[in-house]
Amino acid sequence: MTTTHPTTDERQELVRLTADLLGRHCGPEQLRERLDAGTAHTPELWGRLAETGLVSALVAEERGGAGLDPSYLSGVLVSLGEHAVPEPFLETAVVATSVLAAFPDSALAVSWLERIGAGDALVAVRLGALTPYVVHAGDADLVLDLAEDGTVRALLPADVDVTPVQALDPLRPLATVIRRGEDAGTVLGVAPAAVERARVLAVAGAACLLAGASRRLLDLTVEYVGVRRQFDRPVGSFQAVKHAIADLAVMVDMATSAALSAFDAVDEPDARRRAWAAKAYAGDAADRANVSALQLHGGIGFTWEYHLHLWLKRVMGLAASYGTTVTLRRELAVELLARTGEATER
Amino acid sequence: MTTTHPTTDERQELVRLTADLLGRHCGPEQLRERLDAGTAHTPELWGRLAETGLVSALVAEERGGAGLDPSYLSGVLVSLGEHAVPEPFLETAVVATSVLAAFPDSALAVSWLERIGAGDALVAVRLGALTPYVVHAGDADLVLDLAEDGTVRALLPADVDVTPVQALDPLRPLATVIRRGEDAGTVLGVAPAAVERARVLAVAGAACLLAGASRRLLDLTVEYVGVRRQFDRPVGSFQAVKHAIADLAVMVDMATSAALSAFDAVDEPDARRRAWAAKAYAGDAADRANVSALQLHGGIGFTWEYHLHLWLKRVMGLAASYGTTVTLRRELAVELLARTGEATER
Amino acid sequence: MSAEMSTETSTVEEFRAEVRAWLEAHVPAEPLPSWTERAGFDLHRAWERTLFEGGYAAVDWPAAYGGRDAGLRRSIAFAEEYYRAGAPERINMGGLYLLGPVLMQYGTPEQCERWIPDLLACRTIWCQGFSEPESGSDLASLRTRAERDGDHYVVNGQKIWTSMGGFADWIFALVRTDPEVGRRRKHHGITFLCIDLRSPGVEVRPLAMVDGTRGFAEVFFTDVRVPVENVVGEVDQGWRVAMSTLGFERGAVFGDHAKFTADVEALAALVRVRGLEDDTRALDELGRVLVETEVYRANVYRLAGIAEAGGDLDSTASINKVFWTQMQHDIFATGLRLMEEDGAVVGDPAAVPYADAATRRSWADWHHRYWYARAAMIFGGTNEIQRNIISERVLGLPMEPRP
Amino acid sequence: MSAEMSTETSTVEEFRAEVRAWLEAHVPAEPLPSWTERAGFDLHRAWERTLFEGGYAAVDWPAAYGGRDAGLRRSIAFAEEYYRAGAPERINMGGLYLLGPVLMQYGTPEQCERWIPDLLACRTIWCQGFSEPESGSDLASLRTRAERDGDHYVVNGQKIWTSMGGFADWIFALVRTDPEVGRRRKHHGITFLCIDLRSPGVEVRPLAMVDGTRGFAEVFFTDVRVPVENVVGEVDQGWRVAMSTLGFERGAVFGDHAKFTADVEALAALVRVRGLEDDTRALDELGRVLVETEVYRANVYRLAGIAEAGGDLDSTASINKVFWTQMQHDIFATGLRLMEEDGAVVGDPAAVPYADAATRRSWADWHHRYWYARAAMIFGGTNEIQRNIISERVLGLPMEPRP
Repeated sequence: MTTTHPTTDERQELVRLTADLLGRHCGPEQLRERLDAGTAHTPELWGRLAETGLVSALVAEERGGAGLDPSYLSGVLVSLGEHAVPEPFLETAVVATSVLAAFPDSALAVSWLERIGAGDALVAVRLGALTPYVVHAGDADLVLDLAEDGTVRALLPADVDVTPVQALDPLRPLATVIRRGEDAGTVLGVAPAAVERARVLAVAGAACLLAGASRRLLDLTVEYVGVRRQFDRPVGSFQAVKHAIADLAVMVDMATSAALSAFDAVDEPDARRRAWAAKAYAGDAADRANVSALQLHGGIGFTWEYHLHLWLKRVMGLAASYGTTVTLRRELAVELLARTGEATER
Repeated sequence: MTTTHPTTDERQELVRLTADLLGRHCGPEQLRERLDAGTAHTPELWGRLAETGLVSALVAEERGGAGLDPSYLSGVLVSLGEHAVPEPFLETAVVATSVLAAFPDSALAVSWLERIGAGDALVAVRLGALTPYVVHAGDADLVLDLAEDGTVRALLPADVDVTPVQALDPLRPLATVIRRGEDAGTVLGVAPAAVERARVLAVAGAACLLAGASRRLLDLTVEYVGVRRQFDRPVGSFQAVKHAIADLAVMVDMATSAALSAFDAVDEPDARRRAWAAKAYAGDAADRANVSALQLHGGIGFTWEYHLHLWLKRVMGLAASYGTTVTLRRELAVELLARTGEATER
Repeated sequence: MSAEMSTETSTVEEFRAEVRAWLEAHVPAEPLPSWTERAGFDLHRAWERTLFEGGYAAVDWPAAYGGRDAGLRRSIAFAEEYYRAGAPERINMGGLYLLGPVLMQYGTPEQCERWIPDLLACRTIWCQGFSEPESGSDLASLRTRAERDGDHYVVNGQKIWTSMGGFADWIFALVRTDPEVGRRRKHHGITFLCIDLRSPGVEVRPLAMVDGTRGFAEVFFTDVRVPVENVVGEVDQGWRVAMSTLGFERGAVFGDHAKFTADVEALAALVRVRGLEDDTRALDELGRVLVETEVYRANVYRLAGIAEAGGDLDSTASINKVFWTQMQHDIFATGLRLMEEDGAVVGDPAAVPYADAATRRSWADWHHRYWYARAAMIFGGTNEIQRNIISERVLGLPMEPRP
Repeated sequence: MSAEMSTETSTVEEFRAEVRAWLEAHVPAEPLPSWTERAGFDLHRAWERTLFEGGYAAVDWPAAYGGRDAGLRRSIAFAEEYYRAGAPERINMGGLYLLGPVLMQYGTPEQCERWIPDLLACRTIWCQGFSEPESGSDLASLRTRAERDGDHYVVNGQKIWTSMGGFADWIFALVRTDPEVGRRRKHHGITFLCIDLRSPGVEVRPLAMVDGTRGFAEVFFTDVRVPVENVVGEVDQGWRVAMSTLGFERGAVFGDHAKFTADVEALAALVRVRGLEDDTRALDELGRVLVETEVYRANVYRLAGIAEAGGDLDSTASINKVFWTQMQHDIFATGLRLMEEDGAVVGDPAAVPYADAATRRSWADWHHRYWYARAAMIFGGTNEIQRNIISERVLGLPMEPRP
């Protein structure tokens, strides 16, 4: 498989397209409607993402997609994060398409790929220890269960007990998923490399979403302190406020860099390290964004009526998913010690 | 033993007396002279501390001292920290006097108490895991070795190999101390309670010294940013500078409170917890003081010629002595888990 | 507060034993439901009544109002026992911690007799009416007007962030009584006024918060008539009363350290439930907040000593507020972090019994307290405002240039 | 820099292999002694000569000056191999990272030919003369004067914090050539001037630093005559050249990430030496800085991509500077913290071999780098100044009121 990375212009065009779509169909008002309705996913928004070709971007051309390299979607994921999109895009359009493509001889895998490409299937993904809670499991037509040993199972709703938990971020619903017995579902095959790639895509993709959501918190804060006046001047003209925002901007900028780069590098030899580092750092940046944005908004940020909390909760939810900063950086440290320890012994 | 705590007036008077003495005889110029001469301790300053009665304050009246409760010295220790006094006052006048007093039937212990009270002896203290390096061991006439099991040994210079290490803070010299053989020195007795009290005095006393040294860093910084002008205004009028200093002041103030309170409480049932917490927090406050003071001084703070580094190094040295923040707070957490775990089981 | 006025004859330890026995007999076996909903609120109010009848509503307040004249040390001992027993959250905080002390300092004897006993018995719930939508950190820019009309003031305007506003009976508010002088010197011409929320023209709109609870409200005043005798302190001199109130809000609530100690014990329970007793990173995080609570406890006792000696605590209030609000945030943020993936789950995850019997905490409580901890860094004057005060008024750093 | 100008025909990986082989053959077996003392300095200078003769002094610089025209990607590969090999610290940094790029942007062809080859061969050591005792953050308030006298300038004044000052041959300095216009608009009337430090009237006084080393100096000018042809850029328009220099100082030094990666590997060695491989707190600290270096590496490559596409890196410089200086501080502060009690010992404690063979670090090096990391948060414009720039110029937040 030769990978072709997008040009800068192609990237910008895709991000522009995504932002434009989401600006029209996934603004704070639409998010609030879903919140009031108690639903995250809507067929309408998913349909639009599919129409635009974003959902099928990574599906092979012969399966009805565009057959693009994942790196075409890194900027798109950041944009989805900026808009707090309440859909399983990362899981369905990125992770599931990647895993299913590893089983070209499985008619079942091929048929799911085609359904995804047609915009007709939502897929949730269970990734071992990375997903004690499975996101959007309740909405999913298919749960892909990727075991640590590389076994990939396709689970239909009838194969699993999905128990929703009360997620902090209601627009990113979580559930525990338990297979109904040892035989439930269909084993597509055993593909350790595909599962490892899926893990890297999920972790690096979550880093992109998180960086995007953190950037929105930064932008909302910059906007608010520019408008809010106290003591006859904009709050944003106070140096302590400015410096707090500057520190946040540094983290968000670097988190975005690392997330994009990690996602673009999923097929490089050091992909895992880059993904783990990007998600770990994005979690720290998100934490700073959460704390600073609310502090600098003051009271209004605490109200249900104002929309800041949508992103506060989104970053908290994403930071706790697909590996937390603590677990990821510990794994990296262990790996570094093993790697450099060997070097010393040589 | 009934303990009598000093009145507020008595405390203030003692601190005033100490500050006055040190202001005259232990200013930055005198410290620099010692630095240039390559010595920390000087008989002159020690003699003055002894003359004033500070060295013998805790020695019983019948041994030539004032027989005071340790709490008389908490404020004095903070003041010694503020002046970066390069003498083993905590070890000699506080810890050693306390330990030696636990052996009233030992002629050797009594004679050392009397020598201390007369200002004629410097004592270094080895406290097991708390002192991998022993401070002022090279200057000491006596090393008290307090083992974890409560065994107290008096070691003369001939009993030990003292190997100086290159301390970050040359005015607080460190050495490793190894007994010359199993039989070296004299066992004064086995007194677990006295040794535990010595540990608490050392740790709480180090917290006082550290809080004092941190306060000096705060004061030096407040003074400097009030005078230093850039952009046609005092650097201290910039809000980001002010807030950094305010955050430091919060920590220094709280560290001082905790250190004084812990030192005054050495005979309370929760003395150990208070001392450990005070020293752990003082270490954090000192770290902040170190970082902020140098950053806010800018270049001049890095020069050997300017005296800021005396306190930068002092706080780093003290923070690494008598238990670091990391080890102390871990021990506290373990103790809390044990204590509350028992409660749950009851 | 009445640091030295104790008429209580028991020793502090005798008093502590008495309190402990009473609490063991009276604290509800099950934690009460949250007071942010009516049912939970009524149960909390009933508990406050029980406390009052036991003589424990505010042990250091004068016996004449229903307190015990117990002095500061016994008051601290009471709080320590209260939190140790896992007793319900107090609900009339604006009255207990702010208005009561303010009335004892600035109120007339008539005002004290009229308002304090009802407050203490929780017959009236008080809320604070300081902030306005355009006047947060810049409190003195407030616009709610009160115009004199005979022996009444006529109040028009809006307050926001009135905590417990949805349940309160009365509000103590800052209103502008002299807009003329206020235009030149904005801290002047402000009056501290107590207003019955059942008065015609008052509208209270509960504010839904980030976690869906409704602990705060907006209060709108339209031609609300308030008797002049409801002014506390002098007319037009309300800023001083307000600053005194904020001093109480920012300063040490003697005994509150015991709440944080209980929180850290709950955190220890969480470490056990997660099986992290041997994880040095978890121990480090637990140890860090444990150290903070120990330091805070030491400071509370230091401040109590100053108060008993008749000293001035003004310069300590801002430092105290920055410290305890950050500590509180550290405690609850640490809890969320130690929960790893479960930090993103609000309800108790089915599989894990996070509600710890010993600490009577549900996981939902942790989230609620977490958001409250976030709010505490803003209310009572943001921590940024406190840092201004610390740097300029405590440390004497030069003022910022005015625009 | 010459991102797209490569005339090198090898692939990046071929080039990398060549560099690696050369370094294996040439890097001294033992780390060189510190350059802050003369003996170590001379050894470092000899090493620079070896590098130059190998064609590796600045691989992306024009071949005409002794570079290799190797382009940005090969330059990054070179740096990665250089730090991986544990090769000596570069000593002519002011020349390599600041003056060289500035000359290529603003200098005349004559100036480039005159100064760059000597710089590259380390025949001349350059230092930076920007800061003055009263002009640190407020650089434009500088007072060193240069008055025109025929075809010379006569320079009087004082510079400070000139790094390597004690060893330098030349200084590139900012001087005030038009004090009149400077009184009204302080960024005007400044000129960027290269001065031979052997000129009569120059006095260099090494500054002893906090750790006793003498890496910096003060430089005093008394009626020093400097030929007018030593002006870089336009007379009176030196502020623009200075800002460009600071941009290089703050922005990414492509390849520097490899230095920090090597530092973190040394930290891993330290964790092993301390026996902390299973201590989750130590792993957390190690993991934190490892993550930072990985993030920084990703960002370097992103910026390289922008540079190769001809994009503008100006807006990224301040963010870059705040990040790498904090990261560097985190790395060395973490080292000291992991050392526990040994963090207060400068020399290698006798009992513990902190010098790790694999990483060629002595414990004294750690301390030196620690203080350097502290300084880096100040030089090149303090991080506070960078935050002003980020908030006002990158994010567009409103300016502070002027006094």
